[in-house]
Amino acid sequence: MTTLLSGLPPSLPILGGGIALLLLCSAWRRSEARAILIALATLLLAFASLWWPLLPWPGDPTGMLFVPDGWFTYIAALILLSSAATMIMAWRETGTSSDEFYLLLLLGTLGALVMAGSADMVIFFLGLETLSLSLLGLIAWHRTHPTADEAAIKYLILAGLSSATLLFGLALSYADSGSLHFAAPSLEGPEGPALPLAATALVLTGLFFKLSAVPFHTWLPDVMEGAPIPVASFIAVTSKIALFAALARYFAGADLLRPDAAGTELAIVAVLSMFGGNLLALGQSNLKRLLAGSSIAHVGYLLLALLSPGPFGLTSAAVYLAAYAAATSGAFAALGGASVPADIAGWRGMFRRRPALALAMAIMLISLAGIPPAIGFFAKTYIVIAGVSARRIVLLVALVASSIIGLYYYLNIVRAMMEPAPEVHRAARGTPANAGLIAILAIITVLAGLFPETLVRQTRSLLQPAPIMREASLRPAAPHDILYRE
Amino acid sequence: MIALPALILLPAAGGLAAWLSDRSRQASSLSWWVAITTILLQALLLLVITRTADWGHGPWLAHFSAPWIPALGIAARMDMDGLSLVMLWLTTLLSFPCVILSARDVGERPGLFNLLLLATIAGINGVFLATDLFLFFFFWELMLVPMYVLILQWGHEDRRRAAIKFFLFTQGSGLLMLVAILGLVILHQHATGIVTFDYFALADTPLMPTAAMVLMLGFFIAFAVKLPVVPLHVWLPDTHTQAPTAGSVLLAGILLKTGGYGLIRFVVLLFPEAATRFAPVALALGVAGILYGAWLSLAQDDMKRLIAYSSVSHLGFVLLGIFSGSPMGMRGAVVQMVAHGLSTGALFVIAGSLQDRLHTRDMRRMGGLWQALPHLSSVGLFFAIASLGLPGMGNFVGEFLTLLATWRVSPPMAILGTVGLVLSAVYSLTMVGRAFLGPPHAGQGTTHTPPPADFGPRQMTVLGLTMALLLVLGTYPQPVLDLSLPAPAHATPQPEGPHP
Amino acid sequence: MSAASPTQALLLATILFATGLLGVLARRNLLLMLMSIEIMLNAAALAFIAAGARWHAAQGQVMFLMILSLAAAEAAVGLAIILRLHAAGRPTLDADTGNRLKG
Amino acid sequence: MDALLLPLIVVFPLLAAGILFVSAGRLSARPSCVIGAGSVGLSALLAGRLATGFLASPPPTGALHVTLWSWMQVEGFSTRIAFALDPLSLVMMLVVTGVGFLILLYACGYMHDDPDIARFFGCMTLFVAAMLVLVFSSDLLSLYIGWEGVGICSYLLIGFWHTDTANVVAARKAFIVTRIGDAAMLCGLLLLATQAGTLDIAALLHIVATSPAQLLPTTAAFLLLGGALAKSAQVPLQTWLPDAMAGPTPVSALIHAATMVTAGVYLIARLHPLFMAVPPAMTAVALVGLITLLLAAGSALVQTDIKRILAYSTMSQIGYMFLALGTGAWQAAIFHLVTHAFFKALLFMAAGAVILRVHHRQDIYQMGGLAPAMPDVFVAFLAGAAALAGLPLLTAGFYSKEMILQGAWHANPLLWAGALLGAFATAIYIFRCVFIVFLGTRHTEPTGRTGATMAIPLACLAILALAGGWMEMPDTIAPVHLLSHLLSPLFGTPMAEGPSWLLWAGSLVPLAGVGVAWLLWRPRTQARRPPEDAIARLARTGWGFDTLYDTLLVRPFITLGRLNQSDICDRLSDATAATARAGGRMLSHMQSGQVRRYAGWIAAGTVVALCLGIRP
Repeated sequence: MTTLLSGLPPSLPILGGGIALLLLCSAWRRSEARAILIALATLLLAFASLWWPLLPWPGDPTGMLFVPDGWFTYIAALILLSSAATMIMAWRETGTSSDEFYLLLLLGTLGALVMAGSADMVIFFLGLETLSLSLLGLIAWHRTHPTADEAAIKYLILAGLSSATLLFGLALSYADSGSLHFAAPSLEGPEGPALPLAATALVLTGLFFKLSAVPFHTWLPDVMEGAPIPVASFIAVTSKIALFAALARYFAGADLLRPDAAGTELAIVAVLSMFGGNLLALGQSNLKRLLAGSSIAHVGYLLLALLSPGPFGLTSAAVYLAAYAAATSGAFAALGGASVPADIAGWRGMFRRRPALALAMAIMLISLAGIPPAIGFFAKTYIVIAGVSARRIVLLVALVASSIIGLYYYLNIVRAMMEPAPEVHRAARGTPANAGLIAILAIITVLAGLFPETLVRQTRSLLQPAPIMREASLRPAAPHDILYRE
Repeated sequence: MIALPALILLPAAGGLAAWLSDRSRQASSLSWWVAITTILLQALLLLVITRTADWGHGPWLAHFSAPWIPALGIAARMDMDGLSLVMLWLTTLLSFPCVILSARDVGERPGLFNLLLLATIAGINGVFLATDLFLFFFFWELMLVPMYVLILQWGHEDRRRAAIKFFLFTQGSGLLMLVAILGLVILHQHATGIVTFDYFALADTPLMPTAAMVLMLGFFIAFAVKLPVVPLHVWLPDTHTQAPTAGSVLLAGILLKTGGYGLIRFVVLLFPEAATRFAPVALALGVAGILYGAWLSLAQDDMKRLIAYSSVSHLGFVLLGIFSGSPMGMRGAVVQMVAHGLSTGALFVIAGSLQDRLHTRDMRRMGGLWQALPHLSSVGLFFAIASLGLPGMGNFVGEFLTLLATWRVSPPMAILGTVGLVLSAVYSLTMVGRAFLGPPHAGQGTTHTPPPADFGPRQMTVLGLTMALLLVLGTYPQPVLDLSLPAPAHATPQPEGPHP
Repeated sequence: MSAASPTQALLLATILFATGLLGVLARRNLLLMLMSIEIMLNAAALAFIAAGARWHAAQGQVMFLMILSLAAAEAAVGLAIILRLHAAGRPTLDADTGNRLKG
Repeated sequence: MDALLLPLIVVFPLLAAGILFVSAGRLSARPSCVIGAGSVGLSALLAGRLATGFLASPPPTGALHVTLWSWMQVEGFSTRIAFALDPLSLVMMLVVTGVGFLILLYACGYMHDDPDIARFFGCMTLFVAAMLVLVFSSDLLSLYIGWEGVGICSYLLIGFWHTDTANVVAARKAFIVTRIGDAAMLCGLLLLATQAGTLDIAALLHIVATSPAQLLPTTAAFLLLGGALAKSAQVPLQTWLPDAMAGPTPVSALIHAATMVTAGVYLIARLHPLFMAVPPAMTAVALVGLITLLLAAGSALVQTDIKRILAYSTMSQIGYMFLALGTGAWQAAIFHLVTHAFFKALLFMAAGAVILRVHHRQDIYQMGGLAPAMPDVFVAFLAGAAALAGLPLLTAGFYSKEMILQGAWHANPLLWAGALLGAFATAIYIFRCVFIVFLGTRHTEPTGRTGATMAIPLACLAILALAGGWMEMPDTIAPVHLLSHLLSPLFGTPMAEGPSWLLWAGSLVPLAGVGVAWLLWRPRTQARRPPEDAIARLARTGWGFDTLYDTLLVRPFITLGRLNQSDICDRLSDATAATARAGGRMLSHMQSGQVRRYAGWIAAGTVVALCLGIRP
């Protein structure tokens, strides 16, 4: 039992406790305010606990259920913060007596955390399904919305399909290696490569489905459109971060630079996602669907980082995840705060009607498009460094070409916001909490873009000692040494 | 020298101030005055920098460095050599017509207009100063955003298409350059183990010929889009045509010059061998630009499109000069850039003023404007003549030197280039003839019951000074020629220390 | 009749899985689609059992239990949503009709 | 002192131009005249002062050098704005300032009522300044400033009455055609600069003298010749000159008769060692001259517009100068340049005076019988016509043309014969003009009178057109060789004279021409209409060069440009964008909303992934 629990990060029991408390409170008296307070406090506590490992950790992941390494710490921090953002977005937006909403969110967060930290198939599966099932409830949240149910049933069927595929793959992997360790099976087994290859392919299908990489992405736009805005944000941000973390962990031991089947599939999916996501978004006028396309494309970029192991690979992915999380959450928060139909026509003239909101939205879009001074620019640069360093030429070309497509639709929204307003109707404003969230995210996006040093240093210090990182030690250049040498 | 970042921060801060001063809505022209003051201050600052520069200690005149993202070897490093100084002066000088002539007449939200204008200028200043490749790229991208908004907000009828086209072309090619920059950084890291974006360190990277060629092409394409080089010029006519007057002036006057500047600083100097091998192709592209631009220029009915295509033609000479492989060509290219900035900038002012007055850019609906607008027309005639490269004007010096440098490398190219001079006469005079001379167009006078107002003293002063500058540049270009040779990438500037 | 070898069991699981997948792809009734998914899940569970048998470990059976609970949970939620769909006025359980989210 | 005077001669007209332009129409006619004509008059005075000083005590090096400033100084090339006064530029200076002043004075009267007179004088003075720069420059590149400067002034002045589209088109044509030549000349400059590293004329000529091969002289000479041909309206770049008559008459007199069009002659004379080193170029110059003089004379024979007659005559006369240059008779060319400046300016101004008084009609068949109404103008025109025809002994044209004929005879008797034929035609067409315009029945009643500002220049030039030739006479008549002597430091001693019957031939042929003209166009009751056959029409339109160029070059160029107006490259980028949009639509199509379709995509993706594993 000690081995089982030795890796358990304290944040997980804290979240579990929070969930229990929330259950108790709702049973006693339903109150949205109390629910969100408890949920936020739980998240905060869990966040703080990331830096105090209660139990000593041996440092060797074999045979452990959890790996609370630097990668987990970083991902957990992102997950906790983004789900806190989701909660703030949801405040007063999800109808009355919505404390279950926060409960489900907490549950989903717990699932995401478990997934990100798991070293074992069972644990991973548990986390995945916790997240998946709580998402189901969240997607179908709006009882009156006819599309909510449609989105939920689509998600249910497709998620079930993908879960089954994933499980089958895990089973094959287990059959091949006899270990439930959550990692890509080695191809050098005694049975030949067929079984591990099939296992990897099936597992990847499951993971790609949740990540919504092309061609497993088809559910995402529909679900995002049908789900409430905070939930869409949760799917696009929290869930994807967790999934990407798990994917990275799955391939931690594999050499992705070798041209084998898994690497090829990853590369193909990356290219398809970049183009598919951006092209899909190009044709959309609904902003939620558009952001779905955008998030698909960003998965493609992240896969490029994953496929570029080396001194920059995971660090760049980490920075990119942060940039993506901030900008996407911000965009959804702005979408929620605007109280207009989430299509481009509704946002026309936003700069005249609500300049601050429009400015924030523009910042988020600029960040997503990778234009300075927002953090997205630096993050994309970082990923390109990684790609160049690993000589991923084809992927880089795809990134450049698809980014240009991306620019078009991001800027198209900005343009629509700058056009004269069709008519000035006083729409309801978002909550002050949401406004504060938007402001904070906008400021973070710009400030981090101007001064990314802290972020880089933080990610690097977190990822440096982790076994997941197979980086050559990176010597930071001391400019004053090299600039002035004769 | 702390003044270098100040050159970037000052316009940015001034822009913010102009924007804020517009909020009060007390005096509508307040933000305009703030903008003017900012530009004046910038000119003063540049004067101070020029005065206190480190003359006589090598080619680099001023230096600034501060850590920015040391984790990746990125520093906020700026260095100024003569080339940067010339370009900065050009920027500052052209800011005046932008602000004085066009920003004054902009309709709604002048504060925002001034903010965007000054922000673009700040970005351009940054581009001309940065010697850290990341910082350079940062500014390179940064200057596009306000420009995009300017075109989108104050542009003409087809502005949406033009703005997005502008943005996609420049940004897309910029991404290629980003990949090339990072490729260089990574190769440098492989060679030395050090990650740095420092221009001087990267210049020493040992490169295989193929790698150097590929990286050089990455840079070249980005700058070629900006310059622009045929066939990557297609964004330019649309953008110039649709942009507001100040936008056109900024675009033609300065923004295009960042392409030429980049070609000199980051293509020829960073990859000398690759650039030499590439030179024949570049020369051919330059000549193609000269001829194609001139040819299409003649076919246009839209006055701004005509000027835009003439820009394509003129900047072909810049490409010729840069890739002629001699200092003479480089100097000629710089003079050509300065002269083109002044003359074409002024032509855009004139075309913009005509559009304000006549509500059309179509030369089929102009004609005989000299009678109604003698001042405007005579100024237009002057700049048309300047742009056809009359000796005694700056353009001739640039064209002559670039052609002379080209002749040494390849006489046929130079001969084709001089054919471009003939064609430039054709389209310039055609423009003058169709717009200003001839009998008045039938539609005029009846549809515009009050006759359009001629240029007043404000416009005449600014444009007169521009004329004077062109004449001085044409007859006494030596100061610019002396300054314009870029400092070699290997001559590392002295760190800040004993001499301020 | 000898006991099935793990390989044979895996084969059976694969066939089951394919059947379930075909069911999802071919059936238009939502309920039947859900059932097909249950078949797929059970195929995975069977594969775990087979694998556990191969390695003589109990982990496969642990996983089987997990999958079972998941299948149950999914069926529950799925049925609830289908009920709500019905309540919301969707006339049939045909998955191909009445889709509003597309494009 | 002289070093200061030299630039001052240029500065005065330049300053005047600046003042006139900046005042931008606020000046009335009188101050404009005073500034315009006064500044050139001042220059003429200074020029006279300088000339007397130069003649009295020639500088030891043979030329007075003034370096103003260094223009461009870069690696491997440097050029200066530098002036030099040697005998050749001295002659040119006197012609430009002297004749220029007279013409400007005339213009004060001619343009008096034009509202844009300030602009007119601004352009005129600017032209004089540019022409002086051209003449003074001791560096080919600063010469090129003047070269292009006079071109642009010519453009501005031809299109001076810009409300008429025809004038604007003519101006543009003039500039563009000369620009084609200028481009060739620029290529020549580039070549020389590349080979020599400098464009200083003295340095270049020094290289020509020591190691001519270094300069690739053949190419250089032909390229420079291209510039000279266009500027001087020689075949095949002559088509602009007749159209250039759209400008006001003083402009035609100054630019398109006396000064600018002779710049090509000046250039070749200035660089004569280079041309002498290339015999083919010399032959080309001579042939071009001969062809032009014959073609232009033929055209002049059938023109009906008085100014076009004079324009073709100018082309023809410059053809003579080119013939002289090509035969190495440098002094003859310059001599003819000077006398031509006198008599052609006179002819233009007299024609202008006529035109002014017959209500701006220019068709000679609408005039007629004007001699009694304006005897003074008639006399002036007659003097000019006599000089142009080269009537023996009395006129300047006789002596200069005689010298050219001598040179041609020495080079090749065929050239001489051609030139003589030209002289015959010259006499015919100019006296045809005289007889039709001034004699016979009157078709238009003249009004007004010719004022003093116009009459005085006419008188001065009439005297010069007659007496100006006495500075240089054949030995057979009187051994006067003032001009040859002055120019001999540059060109060496002129060649010996040919047999005396040459002189007789040269004297009698013009007289015969006048006789023929009298026979054909003497005053009758019925004025002869111009011939209307095909050759006449061809000759009237300048032998079809215009049509040829129009169909071969101009139209295809413009048509193709129009076809590509929207830029084929642009369409390519649009196509890319359309492809992206189509891709977007395709992907939207993939989002059909059918959950089974979605599951199918997932399954398909999985199958493909599985197949990827099988591949190796």
